[in-house]
Amino acid sequence: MRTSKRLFLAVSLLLIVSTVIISGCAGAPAPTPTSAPPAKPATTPAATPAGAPQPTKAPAATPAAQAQPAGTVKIGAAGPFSGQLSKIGQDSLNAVKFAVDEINAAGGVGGMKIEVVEGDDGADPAKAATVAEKFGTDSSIVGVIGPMTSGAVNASLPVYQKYNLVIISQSATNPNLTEQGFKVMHRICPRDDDQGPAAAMFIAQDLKLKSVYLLDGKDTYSAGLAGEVEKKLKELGVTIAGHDQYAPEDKDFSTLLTRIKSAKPDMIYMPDPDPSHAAMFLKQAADLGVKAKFMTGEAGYEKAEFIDKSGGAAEGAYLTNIGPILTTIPEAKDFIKNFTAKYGGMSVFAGQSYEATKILAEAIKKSIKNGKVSREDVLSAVHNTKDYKGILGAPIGFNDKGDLVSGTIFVYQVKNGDFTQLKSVSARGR
Amino acid sequence: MLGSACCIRVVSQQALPVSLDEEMDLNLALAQLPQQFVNGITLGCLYALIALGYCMVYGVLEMLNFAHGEVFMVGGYLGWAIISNLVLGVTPRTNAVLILVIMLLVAMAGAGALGVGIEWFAYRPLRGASRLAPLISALGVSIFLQNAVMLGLGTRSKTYQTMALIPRDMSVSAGDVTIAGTRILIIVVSILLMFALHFFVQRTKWGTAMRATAQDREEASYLGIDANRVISLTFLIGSMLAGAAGVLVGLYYTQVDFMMGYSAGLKGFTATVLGGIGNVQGAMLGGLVLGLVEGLGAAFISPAYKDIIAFSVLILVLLVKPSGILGENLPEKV
Amino acid sequence: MQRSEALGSGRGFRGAAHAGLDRLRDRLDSIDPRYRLALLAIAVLAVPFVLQNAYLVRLAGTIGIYIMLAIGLNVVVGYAGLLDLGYVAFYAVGAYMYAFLASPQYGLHLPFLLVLPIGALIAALFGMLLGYPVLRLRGDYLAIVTMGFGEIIRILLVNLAPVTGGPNGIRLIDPANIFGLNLSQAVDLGALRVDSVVNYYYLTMLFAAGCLLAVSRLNDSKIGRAWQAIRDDEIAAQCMGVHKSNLKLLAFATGAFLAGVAGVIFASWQQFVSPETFTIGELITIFCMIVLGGAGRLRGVVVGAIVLVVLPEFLREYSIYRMVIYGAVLVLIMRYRPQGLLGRGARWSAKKRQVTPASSISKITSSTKIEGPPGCTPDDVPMLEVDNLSKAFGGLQAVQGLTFTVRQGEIVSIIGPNGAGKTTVFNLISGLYRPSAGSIKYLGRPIVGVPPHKLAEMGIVRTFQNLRLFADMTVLENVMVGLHCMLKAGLLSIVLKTASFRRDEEMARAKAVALLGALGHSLIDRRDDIVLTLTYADRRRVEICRALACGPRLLLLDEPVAGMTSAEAQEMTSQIRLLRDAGYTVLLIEHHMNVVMGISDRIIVLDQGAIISEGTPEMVQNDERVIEAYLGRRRSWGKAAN
Amino acid sequence: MGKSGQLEQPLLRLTEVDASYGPVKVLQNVSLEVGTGEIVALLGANAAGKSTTLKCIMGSVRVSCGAIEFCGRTISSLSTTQIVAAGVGLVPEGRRIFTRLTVQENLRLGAFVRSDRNAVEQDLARIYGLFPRLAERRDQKGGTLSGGEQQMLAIGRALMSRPTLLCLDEPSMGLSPILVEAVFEIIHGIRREGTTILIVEQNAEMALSVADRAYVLQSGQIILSDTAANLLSNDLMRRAYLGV
Repeated sequence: MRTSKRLFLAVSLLLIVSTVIISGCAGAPAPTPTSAPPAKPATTPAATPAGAPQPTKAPAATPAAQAQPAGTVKIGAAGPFSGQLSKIGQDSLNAVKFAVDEINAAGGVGGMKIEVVEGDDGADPAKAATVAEKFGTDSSIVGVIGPMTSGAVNASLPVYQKYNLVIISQSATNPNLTEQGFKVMHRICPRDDDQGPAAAMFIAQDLKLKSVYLLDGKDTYSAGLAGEVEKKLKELGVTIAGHDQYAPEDKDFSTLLTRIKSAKPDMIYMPDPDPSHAAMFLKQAADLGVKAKFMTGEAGYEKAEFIDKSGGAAEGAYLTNIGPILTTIPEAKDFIKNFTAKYGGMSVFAGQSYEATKILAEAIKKSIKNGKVSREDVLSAVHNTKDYKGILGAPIGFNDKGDLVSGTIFVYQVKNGDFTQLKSVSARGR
Repeated sequence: MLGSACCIRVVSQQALPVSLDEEMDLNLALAQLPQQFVNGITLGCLYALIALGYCMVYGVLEMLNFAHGEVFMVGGYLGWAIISNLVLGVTPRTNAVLILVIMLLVAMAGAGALGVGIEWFAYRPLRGASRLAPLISALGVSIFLQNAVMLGLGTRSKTYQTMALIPRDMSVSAGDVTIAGTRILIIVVSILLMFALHFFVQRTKWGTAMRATAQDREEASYLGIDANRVISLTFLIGSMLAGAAGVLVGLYYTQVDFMMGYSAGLKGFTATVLGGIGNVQGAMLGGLVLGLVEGLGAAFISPAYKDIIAFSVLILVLLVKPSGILGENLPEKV
Repeated sequence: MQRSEALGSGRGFRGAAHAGLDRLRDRLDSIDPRYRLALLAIAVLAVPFVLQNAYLVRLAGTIGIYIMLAIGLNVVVGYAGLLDLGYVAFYAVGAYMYAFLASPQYGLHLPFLLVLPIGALIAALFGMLLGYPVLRLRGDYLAIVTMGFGEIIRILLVNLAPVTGGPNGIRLIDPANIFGLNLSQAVDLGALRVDSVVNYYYLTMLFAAGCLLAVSRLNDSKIGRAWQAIRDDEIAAQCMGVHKSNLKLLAFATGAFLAGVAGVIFASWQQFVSPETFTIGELITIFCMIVLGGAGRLRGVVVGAIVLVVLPEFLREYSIYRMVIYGAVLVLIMRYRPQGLLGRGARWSAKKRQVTPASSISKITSSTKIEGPPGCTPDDVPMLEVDNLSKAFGGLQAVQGLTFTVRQGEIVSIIGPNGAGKTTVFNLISGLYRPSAGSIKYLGRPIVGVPPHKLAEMGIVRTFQNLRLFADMTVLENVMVGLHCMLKAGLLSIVLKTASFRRDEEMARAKAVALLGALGHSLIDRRDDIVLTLTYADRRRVEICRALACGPRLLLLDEPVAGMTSAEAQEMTSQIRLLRDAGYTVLLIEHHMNVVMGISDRIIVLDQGAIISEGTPEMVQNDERVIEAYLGRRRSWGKAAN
Repeated sequence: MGKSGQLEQPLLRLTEVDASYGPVKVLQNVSLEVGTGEIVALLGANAAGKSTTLKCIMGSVRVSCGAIEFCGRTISSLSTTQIVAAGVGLVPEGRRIFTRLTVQENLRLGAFVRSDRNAVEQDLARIYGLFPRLAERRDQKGGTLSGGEQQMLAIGRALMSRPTLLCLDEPSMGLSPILVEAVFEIIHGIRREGTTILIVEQNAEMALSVADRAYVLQSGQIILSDTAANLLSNDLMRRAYLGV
């Protein structure tokens, strides 16, 4: 009895201590100014004429001049920072914060410091809409990076539009998003119908493969991309050896791979949003002796997660991305070095988030008038971004819909444990 | 119901991944059969190891320990802590077998301690409360552990340098069937652990005490059996098995991540119920059946529907036998 | 035991927190219900004006949706005791129904007010579809099957892309349009500009209030009592005439219906649905709501919904710590307040939950005469004819070849050693077991295969050896469950609280009080106490009252005086005699030989499943075989009790 | 022995014990003594507090005030395990054997607190000698036994811990008159072997026929205590409990 009691005490102590340590560890790399409580700006709707009953702040009636507390301006960061997709979510959040820290360290934008407000949506569209409403009502927020998943963007777009609050998504690739006429929508990632057809053309015309087995993880990203690839491949006369789905939480691909093995495709196309997941797949494929070539989407563009974790199985794999290899771009060198030093790794979404944040900051800078920033100005400044040269290696600009002007897709192959650029393909205007 | 109705209209629109193409017919599926069988057995062993923890806890406390999957995950991380320290790059610092044993022991010890701690902190104070209270507490523990690990160790998965210990060429091939070394390890270790458990429960004094406590806690206490001790012991053993499963999963999939407990837990839970809650042999059988159903379902129907197939089999089994395959169908005493 | 104390630290604070919550609960309890309602209505209406912030109003609207979801789940889990983990599927069904019928997906644009009932009814249909096959399953088996069902629905939503839009979901869903008012657009009322969020806030609150009202009325009716009875003791409920399967299905359907309503409203508000919303995580949230606030009661459910919508929102800015804190809070709340925030502690303290209105007891004096059984029966038909009845469990022959008859107005006792099959005979007669062979006739009609609830309705009512009262209900409620079959109010009239329903309830209450008065004088005073607080003898009396409430002709009493002192047993004996005199026929199992010999007209002696003797008390007492197998040779019985 | 005759060194002594479940008080001021070698009966109606008294002795219900001494040592703060190890055995109400365990496993569990293996084996043989029916069915599941056999098993199991004091909770409950007699025969036999017995019974007549002394509980209080012979002729007793 007594000994067991002591054991319990020891265990509980261990638990507590480890919790403290864990939170301590995590606390260290996140010294952003966010920890300050959300400053209530003086211009909450209560400041409007008191006599007029006004149930809520009417967005259209938001006064154009939004006075900021001297010296700060806020941007929102929306995305799945918890749950299954937090792998990509947190990476992006870190990149946003990283960019903001850099900007603030360099004196901010036009003398104003930027502050990041986090909005975790857990990839749930309903929560994303709530986050949008929250960002929208906080009139000191002038722009938003995210949401990251297409479902979240879909649900929250009307709300952002209501508040005229510009968003730049770093990873929502569903073509529909920019086709609905929402002016606030922008994204800094390839549309599925840019990337997919480009990949398909490369498979059919450059590699001249005859049959492809498609896989998707039942999420908007991979299902959308695999769907576009399939469409184009059929058009180009390539046999679809099969199209199967797995769940994002699946670890065991042996049943799937056994099936693929017997279908004997020339190539497997699997655009998983989590590169380590794709690496795991490749490893199991090697174990089972599956010989087909492999191609994935831009999410695989992370050496540590994709190439290193595959234990060599990724050698020879292909992938597509919107820009050239980040490591070869001089502008990205510092970012990569500092970011990985701080957070230990970097996904393709981190680069895109960083770039998006910088673009937004640039737009804010342009919109400062008399120490004030209005959402309308930021929106039009973002919209008018042309030939922005950041770390992605390709000039960034938005078209009318809010898509990237350039639809050029770069194809890479893993050679000797790193990415080698093969060629660039543009499928736009097919 | 919905499925079939929908399929009819779907086929006309576009070939669904579900429907097998003409050429990928039954023969193809049959050709996969031996390999899928092996796949299913491996999966089944893992499910069974996890299911045993659920099952034992349910037997003694009649509660679903939703945090069990997270204990399994922690076991996986503990194994990673060992392997990443004892393997430099691709070269093990010492004998590979020794490293494997250390990994298993450390993960089992750590997971066992964690399980006991969880019971002590989150469940014990709730004895006698409504049945739902410990369920919520367990969910809370599960959410807490998942996110605490994420905070502490990051969102990225951790890599096991399995190949340094079990090289890829250490596999058995026969015709189309390939059994990787890691699979053999999983099957052997699982079977050993299950035998050990069976011996413990059936043949030892404390094992008998555990069964007695499961049936009537109060009465067992009148014989001098300290129920709290038995319950701690149950959590210890169940969690140790989960910890071992965590390491095996890490070795096989070469990665562990903080979310891995969720789906593994779900599968373990399903396997438990399939076999008959509270029945140790049932849990083992349930795990194997579930693994096989998934493997064969994937071969003959579609991997996209493997969970649906698994759940459908579960539902069918329960409709025929409401207390699981090996569950006792006791008529309620009136 | 004292483990919680052993933890020591923070006890003062904890004590204060407990006391505070208890006080809050009691204060809420003490407010007059009418004022409470009015205050609540005003508060709800005022929210947008007070908050003045679209984000907060949106949260409040979200709370409305979750209230609907949570009270729906509470009907299934809290009231009927069915651990339904597939609940979120019905939410999805409602949402997708609206998405199918009012979006460009199929080019259909049906009006909101039309789709609302369609979506809810289809969700209810799905509820029954799930409910029907799982009726036989219990507890955690039910949980896993329903969870599997929920997952299947979610996976289908993802996999059947051409139908459901797959992972991309369905976009551009029509906003709710009510009598020409498009809720997704801000309304300009001169100086007043009402944002769309406010529109939807009022919409969700309106429906949440409606659902609350409907569910609370259901709960205060015979349906609510029957649900609780099933939850507390399924077998006893059946034997009191409660149709177990129908009521479980009704619970599934009601829960699913509410989820369907919530789903339709949700889809119209968000104008976009995708499978990402309908995950197990969502289910867990709803589940936590009903437990956290104080399981089983609507007020607790509402509190749970508010807490669990608002709490994560407070933490949203600390995103990476958010879920850790959330998990820890769940554990801590359960650890230190397992009954939920506004729940009550142990059953012992639960007393006088609702007080019976004085009107229904004014006419009752303490010794009302026992009323006779309803209707009249032809005199010449035997009450019960058992012919060659056998029952085997596996290899064990519990009862074999029993043949006996019980005439109207008799008291017949079955005695015999433990394991002789006495209770099995009762279980066979009351329909709980199906005989392996043989027939049973009741008033000339064969009744083998008739379910227990039907038999109860026909007039065969029993009590139980180990007292199967509904432990969480009051004395009066227990007896009123017995009146289940007598109450004819339909679902609609309950929800609408029609005059006929109110009359029905009033009648039932009066009748229950009258029965209590007739059987145990002290019971009337304790009618609003939870039965667990009663003495053993009183509980036995309540069980017999409950049986009488069913309107039996044939009463099966299983050891009615077990656990009573001699004095109490004698009182019970005379009451049983009074019952017979009032026209009831009694079949009795008893070990207490003084009682058996004293009141039986005839005695049947069972041993090892077969009749070894039958006859008057004198005959049986002197039967060698009975003495050998059962009575022993010590002395004679029965003189004393006469 | 007088009505309230203090024993020199009773084996078991309860002094002014109170106990409650939540706010409900179930025992008030209960004092009783059991001398070495005695059979003492504790009588009363259902819910009078008889079983609770046993639970207090066994340590599964905590006394809120008062003391319980066994062999001169206070046991009211010990755990059930320690109390069993100290030499108190209980045959619970309704037998409660482990139906899913074999007869042999049931009996071995009775010796759970003991570590003297050889002696345990001897005791096992002794019990089988005492109850030959159990020996025949040693590998059967407990649930397959008849009511009478289960009662034997429960008693045998309690004896396996070699208790100095054996407490029996309603041993006659649910048994036919003929079996009740058999059980009381066994109780006599156990006493002859030197075990002290505390028996809780509703069947007052039966209990008084074997007991040396008895206490009567009503609503949690001891209202009578005397020798069995005196109680059999006590008026109050005859009216309320003996059904005469």
